[in-house]
Amino acid sequence: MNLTLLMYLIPSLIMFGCGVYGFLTRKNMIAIMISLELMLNSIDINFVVFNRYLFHGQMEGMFFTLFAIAIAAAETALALAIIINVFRIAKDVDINKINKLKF
Amino acid sequence: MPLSYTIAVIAIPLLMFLFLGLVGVKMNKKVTGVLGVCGMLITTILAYGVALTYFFGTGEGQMVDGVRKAVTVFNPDWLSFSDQLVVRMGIMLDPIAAMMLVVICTVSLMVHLYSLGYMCDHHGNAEKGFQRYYAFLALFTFSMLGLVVATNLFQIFIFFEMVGVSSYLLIGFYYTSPAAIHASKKAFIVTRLADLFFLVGILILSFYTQTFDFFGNDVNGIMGMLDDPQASLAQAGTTTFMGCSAMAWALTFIFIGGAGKSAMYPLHIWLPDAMEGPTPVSALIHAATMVVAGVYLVARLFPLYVLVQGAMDIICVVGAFTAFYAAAIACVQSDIKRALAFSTISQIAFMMTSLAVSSANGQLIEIHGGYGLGYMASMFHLFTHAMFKALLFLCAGAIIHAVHSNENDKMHGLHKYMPITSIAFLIGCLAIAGIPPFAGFWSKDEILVAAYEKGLGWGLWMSMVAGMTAFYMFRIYFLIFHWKKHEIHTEHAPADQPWTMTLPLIILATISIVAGFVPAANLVTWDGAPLHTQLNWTVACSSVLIACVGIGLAFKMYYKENALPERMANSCRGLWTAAYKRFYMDELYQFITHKVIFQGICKPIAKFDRAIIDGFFNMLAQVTNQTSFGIRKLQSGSIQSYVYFYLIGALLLAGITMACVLL
Amino acid sequence: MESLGNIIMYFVIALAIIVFSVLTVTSRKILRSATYLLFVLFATAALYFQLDYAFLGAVQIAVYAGGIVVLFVFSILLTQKPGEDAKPLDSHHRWLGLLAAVAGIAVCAVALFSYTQFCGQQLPDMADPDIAQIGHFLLSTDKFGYLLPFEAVSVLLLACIIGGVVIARRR
Amino acid sequence: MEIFNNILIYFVIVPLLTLLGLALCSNKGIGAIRAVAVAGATVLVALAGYLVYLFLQARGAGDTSEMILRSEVMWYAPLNVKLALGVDGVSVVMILLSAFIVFAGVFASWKMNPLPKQFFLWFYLLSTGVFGFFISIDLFTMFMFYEVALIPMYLLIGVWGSGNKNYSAMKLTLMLMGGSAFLMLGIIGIYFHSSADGNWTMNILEIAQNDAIPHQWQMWLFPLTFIGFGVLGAMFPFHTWSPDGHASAPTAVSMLHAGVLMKLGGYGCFRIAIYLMPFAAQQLGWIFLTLTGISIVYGAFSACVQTDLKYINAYSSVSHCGMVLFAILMFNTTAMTGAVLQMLSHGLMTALFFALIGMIYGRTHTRDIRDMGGMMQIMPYLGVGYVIAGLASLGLPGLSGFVAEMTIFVGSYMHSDVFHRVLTIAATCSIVITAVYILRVVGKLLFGEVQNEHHRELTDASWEERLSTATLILAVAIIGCFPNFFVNIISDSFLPIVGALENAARAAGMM
Repeated sequence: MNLTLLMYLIPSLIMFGCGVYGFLTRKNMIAIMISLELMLNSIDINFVVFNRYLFHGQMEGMFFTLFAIAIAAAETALALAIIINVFRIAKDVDINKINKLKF
Repeated sequence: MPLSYTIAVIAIPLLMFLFLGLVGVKMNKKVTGVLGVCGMLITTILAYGVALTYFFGTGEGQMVDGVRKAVTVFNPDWLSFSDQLVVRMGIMLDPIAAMMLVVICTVSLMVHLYSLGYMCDHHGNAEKGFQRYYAFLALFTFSMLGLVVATNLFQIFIFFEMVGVSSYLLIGFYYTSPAAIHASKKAFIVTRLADLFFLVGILILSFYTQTFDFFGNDVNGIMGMLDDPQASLAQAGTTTFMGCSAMAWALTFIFIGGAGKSAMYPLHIWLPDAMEGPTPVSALIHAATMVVAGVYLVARLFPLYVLVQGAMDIICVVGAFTAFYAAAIACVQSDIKRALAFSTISQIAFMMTSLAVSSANGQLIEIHGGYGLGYMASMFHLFTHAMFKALLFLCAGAIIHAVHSNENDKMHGLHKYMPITSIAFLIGCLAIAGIPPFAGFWSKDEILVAAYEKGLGWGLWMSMVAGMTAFYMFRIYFLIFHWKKHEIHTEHAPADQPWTMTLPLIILATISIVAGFVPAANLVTWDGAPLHTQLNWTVACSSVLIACVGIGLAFKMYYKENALPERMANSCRGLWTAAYKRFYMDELYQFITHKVIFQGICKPIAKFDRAIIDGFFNMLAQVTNQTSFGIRKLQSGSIQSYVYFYLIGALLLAGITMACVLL
Repeated sequence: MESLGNIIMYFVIALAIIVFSVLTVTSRKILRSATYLLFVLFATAALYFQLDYAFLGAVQIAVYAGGIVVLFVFSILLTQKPGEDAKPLDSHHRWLGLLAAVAGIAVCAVALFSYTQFCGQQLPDMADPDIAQIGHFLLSTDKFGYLLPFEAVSVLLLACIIGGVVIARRR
Repeated sequence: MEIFNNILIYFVIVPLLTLLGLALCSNKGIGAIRAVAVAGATVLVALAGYLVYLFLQARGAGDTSEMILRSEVMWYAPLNVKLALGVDGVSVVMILLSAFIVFAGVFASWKMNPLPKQFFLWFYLLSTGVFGFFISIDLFTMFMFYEVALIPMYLLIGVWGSGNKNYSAMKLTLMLMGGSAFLMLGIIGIYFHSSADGNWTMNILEIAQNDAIPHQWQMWLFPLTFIGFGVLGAMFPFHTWSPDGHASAPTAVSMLHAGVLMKLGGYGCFRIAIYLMPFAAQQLGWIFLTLTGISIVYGAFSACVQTDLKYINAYSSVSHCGMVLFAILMFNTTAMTGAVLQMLSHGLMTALFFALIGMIYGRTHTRDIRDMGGMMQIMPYLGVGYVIAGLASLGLPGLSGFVAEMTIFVGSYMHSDVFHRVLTIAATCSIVITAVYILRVVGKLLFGEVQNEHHRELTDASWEERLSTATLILAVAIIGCFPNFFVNIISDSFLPIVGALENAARAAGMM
C-alpha cells in the first residue's frame, strides 16, 4: 500500500468541510474563528502536500504555508482583540446580536 | 370748454385715489374728506362743462347736419394683441357718454358730500377707515367715468372689472362684519361670472370684426361695419353655431355680462346683499351708477342688437320678468335698504325692457315718424332714476343714521322728527311712482309708450309693474314716516342730520322735481338725431291712474296702524313668505355653489389630486423603496449568510465547470 | 512501498485529524472546541513531520499550537462565563450547514477523484530541507528568494501588534 | 477673452462673484452677508435694466436678427459643445424678471435663520443656474445651467424649509430630476439629428436653421423634451411636486422657484421643444393642449378647498402655469406673447404672494386659514399687499394678471376650429374660479374678526419686508398699466418660432 497524494488530501478535505460547517453554524464568534483556523489549516496541508508530491525539488508550498501561518497568527490575534473589545461593549459574543453598527 | 377736458374729468378721480390711498392714510381724516369733496367738485364742474359743450356746442365736430356724432377725444394704444386687434384706452363722447358723465358726477359729488356727515358718529368723529373710504369712492368714480367714455368694447370690459372691484371693496368696507365680507364676495363672484360671458362675447365678436373700437379713428370701428355688407360683421351674422349666428351668440353673451352688473334675473342675487355696504355707497354704486352699466352696455351696442332680434327678445323677456319679480319682492321686504334694492332691480329692468322694445323683427319700431323711442326713454329713465333713487337711498341713509337700524319696525312715525328727510323721501317716492310733474313720470311714460307700441301685452305688463312700484314705494314711505308713533330706542331722539347730509337731499330732491323737463328726446337718441315726441295722453293718463291706485292702496293699508296688512299676508301666507324669502333664489345659489360646486366638484378634485395623482407618484417612490428594502435583506451584515451565498455561487461555478469538463 | 510504520502513522494522523476536526465544530463547550483544535493542529504538525518538513512542523507547533490556541483559550476565558454552553442548534440550521459542508466536500471529492493522474502519485524521495537553506531563501532576493514577502509579513505583524494594542486597550 | 466683452456673461459672473464674496464672509457677520447679498442683487437688477436698454437700442437701430449679443466659446470640441450666448426679447424680459425676484428674495430672507451665509450661498448658486439658462442658446449649456438651478433646491428646502420638509424636498428633486432625465434623452436625440451632414451641433439657432430632425424622430423627441420641461412647468399630471414643495420651502425659495424656476419650464418648452421640432409640435400639440387645459381648471378647482395658504398658492400656480403652456401650444404670436406676459405676471405675483405668506407665517406660525382672521386690522400693510396680489391673480385690470390672461384668451380664440375654442372657453372659466378661491382666502385671512387673541400683538411689516413687497407690487402694476412696452419687446421674438411652425404645417399639408 502506498501513501498517495489523494490519501493526504482526504483528511484535509474533511477538515475543510468541518471548518465550513462550523463557520456556518456556530454563533459564538470565537467558535467561528476556530472554524476558520480549521479551514486555514486544511489549506496549509494542501500546499505542503502538493509541494511535497509534485514539486519536491522546490519549496514554494512550504514557504507559502510558513507565511500563511504567520498571517493566520496575526489575523487571529487581531480578530480576538476585536472580539474581546466587542464583548466589553456589548457583553456578548453572539454574532447575531452584534448588530449595533448596522443601519 | 374744449372736449379734451374730459381727460381731466377722468384723471382727477384717479389722482385722488392714488393720493388718498397712498398719502391720505397718514393725514387727518376730515382733511382727506374735504379734499375728496373738493376734487369731486372740480371733476363735476368740468364734467358739466364738457357735457354742455358736447350737447350745445358745435365746434369739435359733434354736430354734423343736425346729427350728434361721437367724438373721439383721444385714443392711444394700450395693448396690442396683433396688428389689427389693439386695445386702446381712449375717451369718446357721444350723447349717452356725455349724459352719463353728468349723472355719475352729480351723484358722486352728492355722495362725497353726504359721506362727510354719514361716515361720522353722533359726536362728529370720523369712522375708522375714513380715508380709505374716500380713496375707494374716488377709485369707483374713476372706473365708472372710464367705463362710460370708453372708445372700445375691451375698454368697457376693463372698466367693468374695475367698477366690480371698487364695488367689492366698498361693500366690504366694514370688513370685520361677516355679512359684509360675504356680500362683497358674492357681489364680486356673481358679476365675475357674468363678466366671463361678456369676455367670451367679446372674443367671438372681435374674431369677426378684428377690432374692438366702436368708431375707429384709423380703422373702421364696429359701428362703421354696420352699413357695409361686405364687412366681416356680416359674416358673423351668417356663421352659425348650434342654430344661431355667431353674432347672436356674441351679443347674448355680452348681454349676460351686462345683466350681471345690472342685476337682471337670475343674476340679481348679489344686489340686495350688497346693501351691507355703507348707505352712501349703495346710493352711488348700487342704485345710480354701476348697476346701470349693463343698460349702458346694451345701449352702447344698440345698433348691433337691433340687427339680431333673438338677442333683443331675450333682453325683453328677461327685463320684463325681472321688473315684475323684483317689484313683487319689494312689496314685502321689511328692511328699508333691501326694499330699495329690489326697487332698483325693478327699475333697471324697466330700462332694459325699454331698450329691447324699440325693435321688432330686426327693425326699429316707428313712432310718430321717429325711431328708437325705447332707447331714448331708457336713457332718460336712467338719468332720472339715478337722481331720485340716489335721493331715496340718501334719505334712507339719513334715517338709518338716526335710528341705527335698517328694519321698518324700528322706524315708524318719523315724519315729526325728520321733516326735511320726510319731504325729500316723499318727493323721491312721487318721482318713482310716476306722478307728474316729477321726473319719473316723464321717463316712465316714454317707456310705457314704447312698450305699448311693441305690443299691447308688453304695455299692460309694464303698466302693472309701474302700479306695483307706486304701491311698494308708498308702503315704505308710510311705514317709515307714519304708521304709528315712534318709539324712541336710543337716548337721542331721531332728528334731521347735519347740513352735509341734508344739503345733498335738498339738491337731489330739486333735481328730481325738474329733471323731467330736460329735453332728452333732443339730446340722447340712438342715432344722434333729435327725436320728435309728444305726450301720449292715453298712456299718460292711464299710468297716472294706475300709480294713484297703487298709492291709494298703500295709503289705506299703511298710513295708520291697522291689521289689514297682516290679514292680507295671512290670506296667502305661502306666497307672502316666498316673496319675503325672495323666492328662494339665494338658497338655490347656495345649494349650487356649496353643495354642487364646492362639495361636488372642488373637494373630489382635491381628493383625486392627493389620492390618485400624487398617490401614483408616491406609489412609484414606495415601490422603489420597498424593492430597495427587499434587496437590502441580502446585504444583511450577517457573515454566515454571506458565506452561504458564497458557497452557493462557488459550488454552482464548480459544478458548471465540472459538468463542462466531465461531460 | 512505504514502511508499515509510516502507513500506520498516517492512519493515526488522518484519523486524529478527522475525528478532532468533527469534534471541534460539534462540541458545545467552547473550551473543548479549542482543545480539540489544538489536537488537530498537533496532528497537522505530525503530518508535516511525516512529509519531511520538520521546520514547518516545528513552526506549526510553536506558532499555531503554542501561540494561537493559547490566544483562543485566553479570549474564551475572558468572554465566557464558566459552565455556559452554546445552545443546541435548531435542526434546520444544522442541516443547512451540514448540507453546505457535504456539498462542498462532495464537489471537491468528485474533482479529486476525476484527476487520477496525480492523485495516485507516489511519495518521491526528498532530503529534509535544512534550516540554513530555508533561512537563505527567506532572506534572499534571488529567483526563489522571499525577502519581499518576509518584510511584508513583518510589517503586517507590526501593524497587527499595534492594532491589537489599540483595539484591546481599555479606554 | 473676447467673451468677457459680452454683457451677458456677467449675469453668470455676478452671482458667482457674490458666491465668492459670501464664502469670504464669516458665519457670524450677518451684516456683511446681507451687504454682499444685496449688492449682488442690486448689480443684477442694474445689469438687467441695462440689458433691456441695449436690447431696445439694438431693435431701434434696425437690428432684426433673431438673437442679439451673440458670442461663442468652444468648450469641448469633439462634441461641438460651446458656451453660446445670445438673447431675444423673451430672454431679456425673463432676465429682468429673475433679477427682480432675486432682489426681492434677498430682502424677503433678511432674517434667515439658521446659517444665513450658507442659505445665501445656495440661493445665489440657484440664481446662477437661472440666469445661465436664460442667456445660453446651446443645448448642453442650457441643460447644465438647468441642473445647476435644480440641485440647490433640494438643500434649500431640506435644510431651511418647514413642515414635512424632507419628504417635500425629496419629492420635488426626484420629480424634477425625472423630468430632466426625459429632457436629457431628448437633447441627446436632438443632437444626433441636428444636422443632415453629420456636423452635429448643440446650438439652437443652427439646429433650427438646419431643420434636419427627421419627422419620425420628432415624434419621439418632442414629447420627451416637452414633458421634461413640462414637469418643471407644473403640467398636469406632473404637478404634484409643486404643492408639497412650495409648502415646505422657505419664503425666498418659494419666490424664486415659483417666480423664476417654473418659468424655465415654459421657456424651454417653446425654445427647445416647439422651435426645434415644429412638425411634431403640430402633430402632437393637441395632447398637451388638453393636458394644460385640464391643468388650468383642475388647479383652480383644487385651490378652492385648500386651507393652507401655500397650498392655495401652489395650486393657483398650477393653474396659472398651465395657462402659460396652454398659450404656448396655441402656436400664434399673440397667444405666445400672452404666455410670456403670463410668465412675467405669474412670476412677480406669485413671488409677492409667497413673500407675504412667508411674512405672515413668520409672525403667526401657522398657515392654516382657519386659524387666522382679521389680519387686516393687525398688519394693514401686509393685508393690503395680499389683497393687491390677490387682485393681480384674479386679473384686475391695471395689474399684470389681466393683460396676460386677456392676451392669451384673445390669441387662443384666433383658432377657428371647435377644439381650440372649446378649450379656450374652458380656460376662460378659470377667471371665475380664481376669483372664488382668492376672495375666499382674502375673506377668511384678512377680513372678519381676529380669531386668535395672541395675534393682536403681532407687528406689521418691517422696512426690508416693505421694500421687498413694494418692489414686486410696483413691477406688477407697471406691467399692468403699460403692457405695450413689454409686448413690443416680446412679440417679435416669436416670429421665427411661428414661422417654423407654419412651415412645418405647410410641409405636412395641414394648411
